[in-house]
Amino acid sequence: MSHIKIELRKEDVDFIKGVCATFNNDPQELINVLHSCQEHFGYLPAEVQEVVSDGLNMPVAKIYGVVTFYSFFTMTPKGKHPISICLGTACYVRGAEKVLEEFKKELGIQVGESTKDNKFSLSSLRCVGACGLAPVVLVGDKTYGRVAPDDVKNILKEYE
Amino acid sequence: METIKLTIDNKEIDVPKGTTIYKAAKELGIDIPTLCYMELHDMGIENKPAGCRICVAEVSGRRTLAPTCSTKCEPGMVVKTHTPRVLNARRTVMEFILSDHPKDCLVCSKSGTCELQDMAHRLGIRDIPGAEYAAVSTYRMDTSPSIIRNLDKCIMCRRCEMMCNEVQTVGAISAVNRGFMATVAPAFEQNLEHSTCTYCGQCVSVCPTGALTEVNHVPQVLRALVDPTKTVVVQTAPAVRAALGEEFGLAPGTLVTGKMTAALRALGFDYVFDTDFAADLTIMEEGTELLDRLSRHLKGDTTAKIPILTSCCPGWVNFFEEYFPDLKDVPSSAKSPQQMFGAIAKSYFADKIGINRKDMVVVSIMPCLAKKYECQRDEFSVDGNPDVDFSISTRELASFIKQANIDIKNLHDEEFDNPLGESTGAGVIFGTTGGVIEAACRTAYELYTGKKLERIEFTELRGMGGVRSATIDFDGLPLNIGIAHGLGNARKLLDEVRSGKSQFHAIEVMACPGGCIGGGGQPLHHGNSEIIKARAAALYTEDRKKPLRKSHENPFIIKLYDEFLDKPGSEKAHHLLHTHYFDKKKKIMIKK
Amino acid sequence: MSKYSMHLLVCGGTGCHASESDAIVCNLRDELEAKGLMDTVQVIMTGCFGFCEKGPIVKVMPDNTFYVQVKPEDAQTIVEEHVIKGRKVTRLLYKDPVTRESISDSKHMGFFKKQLRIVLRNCGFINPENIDEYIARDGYLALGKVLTEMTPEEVIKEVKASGQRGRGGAGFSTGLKWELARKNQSDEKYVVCNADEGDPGAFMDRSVLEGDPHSVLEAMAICGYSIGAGNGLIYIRAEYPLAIERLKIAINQARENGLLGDNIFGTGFSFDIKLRYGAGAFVCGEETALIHSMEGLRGEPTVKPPFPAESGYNGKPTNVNNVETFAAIPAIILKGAKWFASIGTEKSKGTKVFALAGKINNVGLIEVPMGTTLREVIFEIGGGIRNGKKFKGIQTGGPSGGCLSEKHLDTPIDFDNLIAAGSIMGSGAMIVLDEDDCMVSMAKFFLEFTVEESCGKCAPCRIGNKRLHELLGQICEGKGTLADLDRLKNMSIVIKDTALCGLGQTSPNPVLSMMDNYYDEYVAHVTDKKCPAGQCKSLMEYVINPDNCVGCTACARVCPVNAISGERKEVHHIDPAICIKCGACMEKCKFDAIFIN
Amino acid sequence: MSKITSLADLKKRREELKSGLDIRVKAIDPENVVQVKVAMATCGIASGAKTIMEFFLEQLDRRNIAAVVTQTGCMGYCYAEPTIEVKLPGQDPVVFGFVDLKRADQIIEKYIKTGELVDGIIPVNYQTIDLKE
Repeated sequence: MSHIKIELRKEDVDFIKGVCATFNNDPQELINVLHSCQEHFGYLPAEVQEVVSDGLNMPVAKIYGVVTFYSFFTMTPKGKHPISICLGTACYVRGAEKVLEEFKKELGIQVGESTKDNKFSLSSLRCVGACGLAPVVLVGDKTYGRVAPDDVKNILKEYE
Repeated sequence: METIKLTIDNKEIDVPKGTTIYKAAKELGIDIPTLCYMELHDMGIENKPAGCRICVAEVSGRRTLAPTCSTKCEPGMVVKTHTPRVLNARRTVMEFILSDHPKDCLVCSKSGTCELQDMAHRLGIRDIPGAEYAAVSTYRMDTSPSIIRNLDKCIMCRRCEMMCNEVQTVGAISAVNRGFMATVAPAFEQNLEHSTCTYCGQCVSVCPTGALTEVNHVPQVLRALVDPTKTVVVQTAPAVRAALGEEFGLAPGTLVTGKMTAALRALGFDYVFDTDFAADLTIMEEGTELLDRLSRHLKGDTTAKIPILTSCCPGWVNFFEEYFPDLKDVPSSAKSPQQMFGAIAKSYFADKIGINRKDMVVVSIMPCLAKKYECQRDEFSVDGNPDVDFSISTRELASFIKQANIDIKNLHDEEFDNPLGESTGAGVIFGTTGGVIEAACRTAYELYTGKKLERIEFTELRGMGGVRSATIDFDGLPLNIGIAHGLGNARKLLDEVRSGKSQFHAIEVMACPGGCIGGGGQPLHHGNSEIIKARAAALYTEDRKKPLRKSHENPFIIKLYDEFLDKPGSEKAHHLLHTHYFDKKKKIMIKK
Repeated sequence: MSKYSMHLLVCGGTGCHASESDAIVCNLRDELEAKGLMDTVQVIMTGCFGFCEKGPIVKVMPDNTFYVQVKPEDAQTIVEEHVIKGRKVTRLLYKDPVTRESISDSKHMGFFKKQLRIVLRNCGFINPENIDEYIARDGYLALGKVLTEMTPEEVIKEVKASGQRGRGGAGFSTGLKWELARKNQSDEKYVVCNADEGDPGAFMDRSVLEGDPHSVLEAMAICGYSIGAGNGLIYIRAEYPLAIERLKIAINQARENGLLGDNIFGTGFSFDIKLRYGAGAFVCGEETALIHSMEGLRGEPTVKPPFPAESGYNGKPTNVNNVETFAAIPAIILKGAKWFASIGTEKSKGTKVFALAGKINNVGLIEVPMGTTLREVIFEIGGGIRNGKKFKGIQTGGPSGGCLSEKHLDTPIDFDNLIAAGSIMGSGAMIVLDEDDCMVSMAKFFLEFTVEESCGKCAPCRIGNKRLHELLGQICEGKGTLADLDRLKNMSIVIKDTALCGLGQTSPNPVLSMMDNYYDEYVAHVTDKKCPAGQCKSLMEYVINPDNCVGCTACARVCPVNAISGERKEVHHIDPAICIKCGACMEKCKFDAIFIN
Repeated sequence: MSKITSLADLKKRREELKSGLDIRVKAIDPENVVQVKVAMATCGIASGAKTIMEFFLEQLDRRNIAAVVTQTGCMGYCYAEPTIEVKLPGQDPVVFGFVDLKRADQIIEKYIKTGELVDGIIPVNYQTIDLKE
């Protein structure tokens, strides 16, 4: 039985309900709804999923099942500057793993984690399609190409 | 009907178009092994995600092996189910599955009834290569009032997910995560207790492994039995007697009422009573409520809620509290037989034998897992002392009997104790879909018309259809009855009630497919719906053998009202035998 | 209308976009504005030119000058020198990696010489955000022809006759697929474009959508007319924001022009297209999984049959083709099946787009006729292996494909030849590997991808691939045995044979093909405990050559775990039991005294 | 923007729009069209090369001649400015000097259309197609 109380600000609830309404409260539009919510909140906490469940009239377990299926969706907030290292094949054979290791070392965090001050978070992704620039690192919207482990410090410096 | 000719293992067969290879093979006596496939034929329930890949076979013209459970027969198909290629594939896949499964079979509660264990044995697996470095997916254990989830043992057959979502429409669990960490869990992988779970236990009843099991209350019962200060009273639900024998190798549908009574006595229970007695009592209260609402309704009283819904089934109660809280004054306010029994045992009967209710322990033997949750509800206790202390399932009882080395098959039949052991045939049929409403009709008819019921059996109310309806002639008043078993079917009727379109005067709902005989606490049916049908037949047989078959004729019921309760629906009856429901729908709170 | 005498095409593909090609456009326009040349010189941002290795690219028309690795600050030079004075900016020209000579006209670059652009006909040529340019290139003419001159059956016949096979992976005949969808009667049918290009190292679909979105829209409408569908859906990765943006613009422009929507060309045929977003699941490239994802569900595949043509989106007949397949359709209709069928090999017609990446000089997007050999692709178009290393293998078809070796270099590329060689066409990713790549580690890398992307529905993929990955890890660490190689093979064969969908059925391909082609390397790992490519850390041993060591102690001081001992001015020694193979000592040593054994 | 309501409509629109892409289309294969290069260095511009270039652009189009008109740097014939180089498909390039509007018209009408040589040809002593190909 449900004992959890979900607490959200009214405008957040209204926003989510509004998103559901734009998609006609149609459960088939779940993924589009989740995209909109993640864009707005930066991540998809349990509370948001509960409201979506209410809006689309579908079990929250199913929503969680979808959120955990797709790697694009996250339930943890990203850092102010999310860092993604492409580990697609082209980047991998051109040394992306070493770049990733360097980021881990410099930031002291693992993939999927954020720094304590929530400034940086680290994730890996598969192919952004800029294979000519391999290895590729994304910080927020900015793309860094042909990154070598030695460049990592300088990249981070830009955000200090 | 169009038929298809094909060859399976060099044997030709004609099957109707649309038949799967798996079923066609079965017709030929070829039992293809499978772990995820499951069908309850008569209830239209089928699980075939084609995920375990154990049932694969070679099919002519196909590059890869085909899952027979979900591959339809085609004309001229040549199927081979046991070539070296198939056997090697099956064994290797089985090794994969076992490599991601705990190896604690010896102490697993499913040991002996585990389909995975059986399959390992059947395929002759003697070794799990690479086990020394193979990662095993592990998850947090979760114990709710009724169900234990140990997902380390989940093999992703998805049967539970199918039961919870498609059959029951409860939606408490879903496949979550991806790849190696995929499993079936409630939202946010919280405890089941925090989900919309109704504890119907249908997930448990289909789980092939030890991933989903009931909470075992036998140790607590044992502790009560050895405590000399406690008087331990046991009640047994109708569906138990029709299924318990299966755990001891008896054919499905073998009635073991007398042997069960003897075994319970041998286990040391002080009084062995029958929930059927409380079922008769339920009919008195619920039937009275029905007639009251009906007559007010017929007089044009719009406050009289019609249809009335039965309320014996705790899974069903949990369901409408969660999904239809707006309709919570529609179901009958009568408690379930388990709780009526507890309330009477700890008042009327405790007084009678002169003990304090605190010194009495009431144990129920139930085909049900939701009963474990029900007896723990706050409203069913007095000063913290529950009316029913422990509810154990048919399976737990069987295990208890085995532990106590009681040879139940060779026990002599014994009778229930009095006064709470006497019941009519009406109480017996409570255990099957349609039974409660048939019992109610037997009594309501006579009370309403004042005439004697000539034809006791309302066969039009029986059967295994998921949603059934019948009109009973109450001496000129056509009474429209609806019946649903399985919560998904119940939802259909409830939606009609909500929208005001329901044509029924009374609706019986049981959460489990087949009713209590198919309950979550029953011996596992392993996808054989014949077993469930045999149990139903057994209950109708017991009913037929009873000298009294209408609840209001039960002499001990009559005596109970005379001595204690006054009359059905009296203030005292209301206090002890009726309840109220709660809105349990999740609320979204606005942060201030 | 002003008459431009010169066009400056700037690549706006994701790769170049990431390298600030939009700033180049701005700067060029500013410069032209300053020089008063806005009326005579037009700056156009196009889709991908394909030559991603040297992006961002600026192409000057009409003299076809091809500038590479242009920076925003180069805009001034281009305008002042080339536009005004007509002098090519030599330093921005492409230099042949072998002859070191500058080449100005892209036609003369090895990269473009062997290419034949059908699918990419408009990529890097037109402004994808302007429907007029597409129309000027005969856009929507095929749709017009189909709607006014052909019956649906005739269209299907034509597509069948062209011999085109689905470019998404399996290579099923496009025309046959359409025919199946047409045959199934239903009140509603759907045309779905699979733009969920999840294959790492593949970006051809994205490039088409970014560079020529209308060709896909037009083809979907043609398909809709043929199978009797009025609704189109494009399932596109959310990771492709630029492609999504351009698609949205294209759909709107097509609607405004009456080329999508009700009563197209006044023929009574109506067709509209909606976008659905993927959310990062490789398995959604499988059509049944894709359909479930579009329905808002977990993208888990289901058993086929029933095929989507029978029961697809919302249970209705659905035709799913990928971007590249669609993009060729207008050309097939306009130029005819015969023309298309004249290109390619006997069973694989037309051209195929490949994303060439890895240890190769010219990373980029190429389109070649089916039947081109791997050698031509790698050494002529691709410009050979980077840094003068030796070619070792080429992984085609992404993680689902196989790795082909030296002996396959002269194999003409087509669907059947690749399968026969133990790989697949897949979506067309080609990753070139050189002598430094360890074939056990590569197999492990691909399996890691599959393990991460497995949906978890069927046991062989969910658990089996995990086991394959673990066992490859054991071998990389020197813990494998010869018997393990047999197990590796058996597990791979069984996974291929039993997995539910295409993802699982192809996931062992890298292992199987690499074991086939580089068996000795696998044996070296398990019997000699050696990694011939020097990639597997556990199998490496750092050793000090006593002849070179002068005892400077630099290595000992830099070693983080104190594994190096030795007196000053005496030969040092590395204790392999302590060494963590970080390589710091080797980097520090000025005397080349440390080497890997 | 008006809707396209018929195939004829689309074809009409295509014809209108086609010229916008002309430069690019011809550039794909300049060997098959007439290539005109106008020397547009300082001295060329000073002696009116810009007018000549615009004339070629406009007139070649008007007279339906598939051609590519580009500018190039100083050809080294400063004495003969404005100079232009014309290359007909499959032929060697020919350089004309002292090109005024009248001579430009002659070049189009005679040399480009019929291949007949006109006055003002400068003997070519170097290749203008720059750099190495």
